[in-house]
Amino acid sequence: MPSIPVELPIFILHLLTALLIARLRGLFSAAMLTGIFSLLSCCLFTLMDAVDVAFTEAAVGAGISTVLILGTLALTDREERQRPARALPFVVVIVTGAALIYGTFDMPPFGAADAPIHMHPVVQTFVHGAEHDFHIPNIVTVILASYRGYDTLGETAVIFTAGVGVLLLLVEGKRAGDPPSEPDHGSDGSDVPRDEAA
Amino acid sequence: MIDPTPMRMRDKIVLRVVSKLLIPFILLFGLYVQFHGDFGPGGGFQAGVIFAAGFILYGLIFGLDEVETVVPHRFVEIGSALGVLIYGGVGVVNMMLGANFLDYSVLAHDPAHGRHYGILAIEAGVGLTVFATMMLIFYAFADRGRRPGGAA
Amino acid sequence: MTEHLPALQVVVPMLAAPVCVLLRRTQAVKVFAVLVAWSTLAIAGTLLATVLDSGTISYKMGGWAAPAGIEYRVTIANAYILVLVTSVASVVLPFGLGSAGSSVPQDRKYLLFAAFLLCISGLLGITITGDAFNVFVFLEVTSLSSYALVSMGHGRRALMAAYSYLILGTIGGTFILLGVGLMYQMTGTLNVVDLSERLPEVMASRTMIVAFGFMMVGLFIKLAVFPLHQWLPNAYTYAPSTVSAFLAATATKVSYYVLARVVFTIFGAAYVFGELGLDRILIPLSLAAMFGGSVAAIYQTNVKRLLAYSSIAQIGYMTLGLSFNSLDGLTGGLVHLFNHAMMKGGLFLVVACVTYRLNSSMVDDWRGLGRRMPITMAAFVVGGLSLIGVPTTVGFVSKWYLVSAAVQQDKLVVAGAILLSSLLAVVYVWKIIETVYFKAPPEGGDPVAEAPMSMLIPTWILIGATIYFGLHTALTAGVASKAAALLLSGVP
Amino acid sequence: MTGLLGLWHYWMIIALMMVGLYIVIARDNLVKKIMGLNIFQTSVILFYVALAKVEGGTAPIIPEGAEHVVYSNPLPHVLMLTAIVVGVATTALGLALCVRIQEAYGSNEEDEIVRMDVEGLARRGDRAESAPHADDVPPEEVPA
Repeated sequence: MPSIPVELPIFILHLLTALLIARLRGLFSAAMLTGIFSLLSCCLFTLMDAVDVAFTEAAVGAGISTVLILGTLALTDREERQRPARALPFVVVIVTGAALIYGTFDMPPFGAADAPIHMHPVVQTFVHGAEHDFHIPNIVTVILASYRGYDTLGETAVIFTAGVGVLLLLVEGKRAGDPPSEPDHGSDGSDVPRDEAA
Repeated sequence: MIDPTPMRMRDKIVLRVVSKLLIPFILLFGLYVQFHGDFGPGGGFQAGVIFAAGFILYGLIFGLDEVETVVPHRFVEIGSALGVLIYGGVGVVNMMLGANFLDYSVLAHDPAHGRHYGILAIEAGVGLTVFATMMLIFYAFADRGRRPGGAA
Repeated sequence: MTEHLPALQVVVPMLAAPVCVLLRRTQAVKVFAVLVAWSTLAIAGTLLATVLDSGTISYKMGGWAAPAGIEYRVTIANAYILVLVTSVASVVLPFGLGSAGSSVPQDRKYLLFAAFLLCISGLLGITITGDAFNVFVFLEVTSLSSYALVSMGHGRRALMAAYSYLILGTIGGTFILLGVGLMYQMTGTLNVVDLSERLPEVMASRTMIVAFGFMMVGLFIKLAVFPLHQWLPNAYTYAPSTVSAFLAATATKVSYYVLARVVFTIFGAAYVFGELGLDRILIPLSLAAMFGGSVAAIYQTNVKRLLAYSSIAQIGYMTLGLSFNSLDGLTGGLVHLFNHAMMKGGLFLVVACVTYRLNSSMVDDWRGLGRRMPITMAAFVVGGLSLIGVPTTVGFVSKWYLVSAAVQQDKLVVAGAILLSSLLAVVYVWKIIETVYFKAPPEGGDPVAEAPMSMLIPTWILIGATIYFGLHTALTAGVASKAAALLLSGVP
Repeated sequence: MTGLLGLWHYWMIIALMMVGLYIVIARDNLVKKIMGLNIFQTSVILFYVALAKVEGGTAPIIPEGAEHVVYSNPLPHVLMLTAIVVGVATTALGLALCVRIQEAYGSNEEDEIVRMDVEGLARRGDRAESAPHADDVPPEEVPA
């Protein structure tokens, strides 16, 4: 097939976005780029038939995560400080990436219909089950809510845990003798961003 | 984080009008996603996020106090916990009816119906927890932003 | 209802957490959480008795049969871990969570209990599940709640410790997820039993080597195997002492079980040790941890940090036991896992008792405490002796197994190293005992009273256990050797 | 060689993953690290979704009166929905920590924070639980 696959330009844009995020010092623009990164991922998810994943990624990755990062930046430094690049992280990343690529050599090619994960009998169980036991067309919903419903309970617990953690960290109770408006004696102007914001 | 922005955003008439028009549709779409997840993509989780996004947009444009009157702090804390309990509660009810944990088929005489009810119930639980937790996290970050200035 | 116990084991604490948030009143939540912890202990005990009696239990979540649905699998090996986690939780919770060294105001304590219960539920879920992806989900429940718990310590360093823990923990978790993905790609299944049946066909592929490597690195981070231990010292030092006690006693232990399961049950000892030669990497790393951790502990000025470095050394003993790939070795590792949980949990509770009265965990500030808090300090002495491995304590039992496993394989150097590193433990334990008993108390200090009974009793339960199980080894070593035999047999 | 060419999707995804991992381990800014973590996790999700793809398959939603339709594998999609949720939960908690760290240290750069801690240690030892009032602002943090 001589034609260029559709995914290729998206992948290249993806990679460029990621590299730009790595290079940019301004954190606001980096935050916006993470949103774009998510949206590009959504395109790929859709191309790879994962519409549910694409939908969720759009809502979460491009939506909530970006809003949260922006919200954090309103409260923290917005500029990353310049530092000389170090060698060790580079080596770690190269070794890890090389190991992963080495691991792909024995993998079935992308899209192969005879890959083990498509040949395993559970796939037919799911499709058949959705059609005959549930009469629900969306197979993903059936697996999510039923066959692997327990994973989804765990996922709900994870969200709840994050909620509890954020409450513990950011929402203060009534504490005697500790006025919340007391500024922190930051050694290098911790409340500057907030002054700007006011 | 939000406090500084609405000051400015509140004055932008285009933003106000457009968002007033958009938000009902976002919420409607959230409900659609919640209940249509059986047929198309979507489900409790996506619905919860979209629903929360509607309220967060409202909060960004019209100020935090406005949203807080509709979705109070106490509600998001309770909702977040309640969603998990609904989900787990369905499983516990299944157990009491003699089936395994999260085996919904015993919820009705016809196993297929039972499974339908079960899926509806747990999706509601997921939606509630996700919506409430997203709001809770949004409030937490937003409140942190206006803390040093006292009450906004 | 007994057939549902495997599900209830995890679901009870998981659903108790939101109930805590609804209850809200600190006293009510506290009583409730303690009752929940005790009930999980009762469930775990029943499960262990059942599997000892009638073999492995399989529970189908949602009623779906295994490869399609999620299976809970209770074996002797993981029931042993379940009992460990729930018993430590049952002792630590009544102690008064966050009463020492926590920055949580009284009216928000219920959140602390909720996070703690979620942490317990996650740990139990990782242990009991028979599904590789389900491990990841519960791993994240545990991790997120422990980041939150660690960040609740006093002082800003707790925040940074929690942040570093979060970053490393997430990298570890994502590596595990990648490893699971590669295994799934080659076999099409996530169920542990199904995996162990299908893996031999594809074992020769390069993908499996990488899958194994990523699982190992991820688990090594979670287990704090040297040199991937960097998150541990700060996390244990700056977390509230009760949280340190719980995490030190349970979190790394559960990771150890997952490691053993991946090595022996999923991939199989023949592949891991025969073809990949894991022992050639893991034995040197374990020895480095034993010596590095102990030497670092000697130089610490903060008791909590000293205990944290000692934990890294103790983890070295456990991984050493695993890498012998023999019955005695793995038994030693599993016994030491239990024993270390008892003694380290007890020692951190001692620190919690002291910080409750003294507000300091600095070795210097502990001068002369032996006379002021005699009961607490006696507990420290017993725990310290156990850490060294003095006969009649549990530490002796586990080291006995490890040394004999080394001698069986003619690894005399390793056997010598185990004994030598125990001498290092003598040094750091003695350092504290000397300060506590033979130095005069700081002048002008406030009079320090003995810790309240409500704290002493839980502390002494754990410390007493180190003596009791040192004398009665049937319960720990007996079950551990059965668990080790099961793991080594490769039967899932 | 033609066999290897069928793998380029995976290689692109691995490259993305590694950029994410690089940001996490090489950068000092705490918020930037979280962004890197996001990229890393999203790429792993892409990896799973790529595994699920069947050439010529469609999204796993059964159309009306369907017969002999080839679907892409739905199971990885389900797993990744969970992974996305886990990712956003981690992000939220990590960012909350960033906010608190900024308030406590006045900085969000890891190396500066480590330096402040080391200086604090040199001055008054490793006091984690010095006094109840030393909550967010330990005594070593006296403005210069």
